Amino acid sequence: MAARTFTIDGQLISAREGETILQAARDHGIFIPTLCHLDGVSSVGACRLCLVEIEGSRMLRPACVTPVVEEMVVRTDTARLREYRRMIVELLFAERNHVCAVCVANGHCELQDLAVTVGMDHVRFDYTFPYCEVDISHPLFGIDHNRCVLCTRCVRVCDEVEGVHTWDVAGRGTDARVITDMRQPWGESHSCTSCGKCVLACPTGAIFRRGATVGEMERDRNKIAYIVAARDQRW
Amino acid sequence: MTVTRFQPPAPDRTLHPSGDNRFKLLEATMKKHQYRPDALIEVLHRAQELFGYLSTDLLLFIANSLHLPPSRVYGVATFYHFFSLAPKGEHSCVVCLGTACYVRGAAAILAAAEQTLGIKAGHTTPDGRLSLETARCLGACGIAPTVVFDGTVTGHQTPDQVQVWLERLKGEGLKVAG
Amino acid sequence: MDLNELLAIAEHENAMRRSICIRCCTALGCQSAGSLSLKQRLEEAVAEVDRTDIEVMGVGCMGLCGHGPLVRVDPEGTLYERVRAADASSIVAALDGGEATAPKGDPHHPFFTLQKRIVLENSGIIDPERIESYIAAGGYQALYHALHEMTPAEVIDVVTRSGLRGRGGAGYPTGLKWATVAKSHGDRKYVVCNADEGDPGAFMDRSIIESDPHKVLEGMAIAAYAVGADQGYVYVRAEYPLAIQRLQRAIAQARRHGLLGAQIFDSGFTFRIDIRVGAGAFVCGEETALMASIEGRRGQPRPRPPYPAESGLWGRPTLINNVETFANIPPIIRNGAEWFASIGAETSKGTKVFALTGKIRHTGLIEVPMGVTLRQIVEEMGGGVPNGRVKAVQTGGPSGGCIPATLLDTPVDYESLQRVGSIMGSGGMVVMDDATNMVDVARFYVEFCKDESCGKCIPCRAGTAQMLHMLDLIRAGRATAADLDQLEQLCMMVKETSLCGLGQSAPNPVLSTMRYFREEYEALLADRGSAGETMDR
Amino acid sequence: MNKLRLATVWLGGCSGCHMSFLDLDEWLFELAHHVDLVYSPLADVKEYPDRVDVALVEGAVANEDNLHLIRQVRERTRLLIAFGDCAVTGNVTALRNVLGDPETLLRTIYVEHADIAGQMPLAPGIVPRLLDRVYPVHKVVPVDVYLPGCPPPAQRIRALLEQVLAGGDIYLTGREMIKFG
Repeated sequence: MAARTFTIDGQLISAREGETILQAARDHGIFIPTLCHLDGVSSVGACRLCLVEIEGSRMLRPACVTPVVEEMVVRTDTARLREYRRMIVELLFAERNHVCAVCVANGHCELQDLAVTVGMDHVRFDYTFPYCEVDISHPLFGIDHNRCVLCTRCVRVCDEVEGVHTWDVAGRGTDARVITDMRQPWGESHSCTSCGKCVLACPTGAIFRRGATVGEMERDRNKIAYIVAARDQRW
Repeated sequence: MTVTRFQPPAPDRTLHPSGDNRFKLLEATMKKHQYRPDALIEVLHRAQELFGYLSTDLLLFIANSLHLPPSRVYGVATFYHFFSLAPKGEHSCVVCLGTACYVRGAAAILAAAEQTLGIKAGHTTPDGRLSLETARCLGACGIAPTVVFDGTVTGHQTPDQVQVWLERLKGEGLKVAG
Repeated sequence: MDLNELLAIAEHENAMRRSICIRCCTALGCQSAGSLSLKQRLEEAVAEVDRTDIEVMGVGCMGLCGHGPLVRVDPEGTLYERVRAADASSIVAALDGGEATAPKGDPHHPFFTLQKRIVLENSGIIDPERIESYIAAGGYQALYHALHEMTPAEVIDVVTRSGLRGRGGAGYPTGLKWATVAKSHGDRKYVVCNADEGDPGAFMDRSIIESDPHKVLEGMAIAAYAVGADQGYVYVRAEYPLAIQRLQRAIAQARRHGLLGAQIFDSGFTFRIDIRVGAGAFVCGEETALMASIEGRRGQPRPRPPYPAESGLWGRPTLINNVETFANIPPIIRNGAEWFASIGAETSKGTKVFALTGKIRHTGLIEVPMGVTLRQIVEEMGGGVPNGRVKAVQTGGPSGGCIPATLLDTPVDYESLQRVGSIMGSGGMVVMDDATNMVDVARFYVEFCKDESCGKCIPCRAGTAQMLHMLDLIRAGRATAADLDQLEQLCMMVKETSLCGLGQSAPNPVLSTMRYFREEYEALLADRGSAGETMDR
Repeated sequence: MNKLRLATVWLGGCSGCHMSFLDLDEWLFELAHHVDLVYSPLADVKEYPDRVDVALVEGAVANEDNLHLIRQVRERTRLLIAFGDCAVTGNVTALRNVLGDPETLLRTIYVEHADIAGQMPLAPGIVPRLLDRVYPVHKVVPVDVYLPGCPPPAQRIRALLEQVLAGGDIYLTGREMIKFG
């Protein structure tokens, strides 16, 4: 495959044709924040945290789905991007009830980490305090919609890796919720295989293993990429 | 390689083979579209037309027929405003809240309608007789503000017209609680 | 079907015409005011006087919807407004020197005389329910011409040189889009007509389809020939049942006449059109969301590139244009690129159809050459605001902005409208008078966008919700100057980071009203620190 | 040398932040060289004094007493520090906002969910009235510095206070300083 040479933040980088800016940046140790991206499943460009500036382009581009182009000049860390990323993270914290102190994922949460990354010491927007349900009808797992950021990683991993499509999104806008089957309690879902991949995929404390208490919900997200790689290499 | 998607076992399909003719009509629509998954929205339109609303069982029936995961069908049905997962009233009053209607006082009409009917927009009276809804724009802006009474678009409306409509329905024998 | 047969249909249709034609509008606006029973009464009245030189024809929109039902008696062109069924016999009697009881309209009013009708050339003239009526007006000749006398490349060249730009809002050059689709490789290609006219306050597309559906189909067929597509979809809103019905009828008629389907005009060109009915989602006006909806999925947009021209419906090259764009195609092919390019403004060629509504004397549908000023439209054609003054003109719907009265001399073209903080949009033009509160207007649009946000990307989903909340704080007198600045920053963020056009333009109504009517926001602000006061209750 | 006049304030919170402050152990002696503690739940001062240099405010604004006090604090303090997650975000204290206004909330908890003889708690003049909802401090008065954490670890508090004592701009960044929870 042809190589592409371009710069990220002034650093000269060579990448394979068809590679995304995000992949190329990570290969070279350049950090770009992400949330809806998950190695092993398709990218949707929805969280907008990986937006980067590309010289000559008026629009900001999501690094996770934008392929590299020869001689492109990418900037990942400008004042504008930093401010926008912080605002996006603040919007998420204000949108639902993310109370780190009493969350199973405290200390192992991608949203919490993002807040640190973007320098969020407080949220300037008003919190909305919506009423959200907690579903612990499944014998092994639970879902707390208070913590859900609608990244759809569970939807994609269930569809693309497990191949079941138990999860989808119902409703729209701020009313959107991830659902199982006909929005019945998870435990009553006919299609769920209880494989637990959605638990691995979830970036926050939304989908968790039952029995985990505050701060205990750790997971190995590399497993998803491992499963995908292992499967791709088989006959 | 063709992949056949795992289909979860359907719950009791007690209502389908019951001889309800509407299912046959729905089947005909799906057949016309060769049971293609991309016809889902067309099929949902037809189902709502036949049944008045989309019940969980009906959605499951469609999911199974089109070989789609239930959550996907549910996700689509709840994405679009046009689809209703709950029964609607026998009579309906739809107040257009498009810009042209808004500028010409649609908000006052809606407020009057809510007061007259005693329900909030998007709801049905407890007796199931009347539904009050809002629309984003009917494209009848030239005759704004507009209200749709039982499917008939009427223009140049005023807040008291809802009362007039209700009186007419009562005159036609409709019993409305309260 | 060949050209001779087409001309024979036209000739036969013209021979059927009577010397006097009473045209009665049967588009949605007038139908809602009772024009169907009126038309029936007119037919009965004609039968009663037993005159074979008079006919009654149901036609599409005559434009002045606010004064409907409209009836025009041709050839002298007498216009009657607000006609009731009871007026029918007097209108017929007036042809014999009697006095009609319906109020007369003025066909020489600027509302009519300042128009330049290309897209609407047949609106209010032909019977939209009969293909013969369209053919008699020269319909489908452009398609014949394209298929038999032009190569696809030549068609694209004509469209490119005409300077036509997309009428859906963004104004992307149509020829360029076509050329991209034509160049793209795929085992199949699609042509999609976007009739998901979601902008509240806009009804151009509905009116075009209701008044002249075949013109849109002909435009689509020419486009399909040019780009190499064999399947078309019209994606139309469920809120437009009459338009859907007329489209269905038109497609069936065209198919029967061999103008759609296999081997059109005995050429090797095959093109089918199916209707896809939307289900109430504004975001489906965005092309990637629209395609998702056609595929039977949630109408959620996806990042571009890849553009639909390269990877659209089912991953194949797809051309998406809106109704008005397609309706411009047959006249361009018929009259040539130079003709079209000679109309309009420097960077915006041709005409634009606007739905003129709001606090204005004459509401309805107009088609004007690009480059006329807002003042001409609002004051001359629209007759200004009854009992008041124009405060602002809103163009572009929820994606557009409010243009203050001081800028009424702005010419209507893509660039000028953008410069003053609005957009051309699809053609909604809502006039607001000085009784209108602009903060309320901004809130109205933001609430709309919040309700219509699909929820996929965070800036639009959560950002519009916060914008709405902050506007409510302002309106409740609970916001400070700092909050106003924060709202402005939030707007900029949502504009620059949202995934699709809905989110990217959702802040426009706020930003434009803040720009021109900031004092209305400031008048509502609380003093610093007093925001807490309301907590005491 | 002029000592800084330091206050610590306890609004709607669990006092865990104060506990964490006490976890500074012997460093508190060091601190005492530089500050006078002029107001604190740990000290017996009834009225919030004037001319306070630095205030560490724990807890969210949940009731009328909190509201009254935080306004006094703001008026009389140069550097107001939102101290801990409740002050910064509302945190656990604000969880009640999900359940609605105070009337509904109290009815749900003390009447509907009561085991026996449920009744609305009413003690005018003794128990302060709840505000319509719980607010983080910066939604009521301007805040100068935010110190997240539930509670902020002692070392984080120390790092902040060292910056305060050093004068100059205060700049908190990184996982050690601004991680919530």
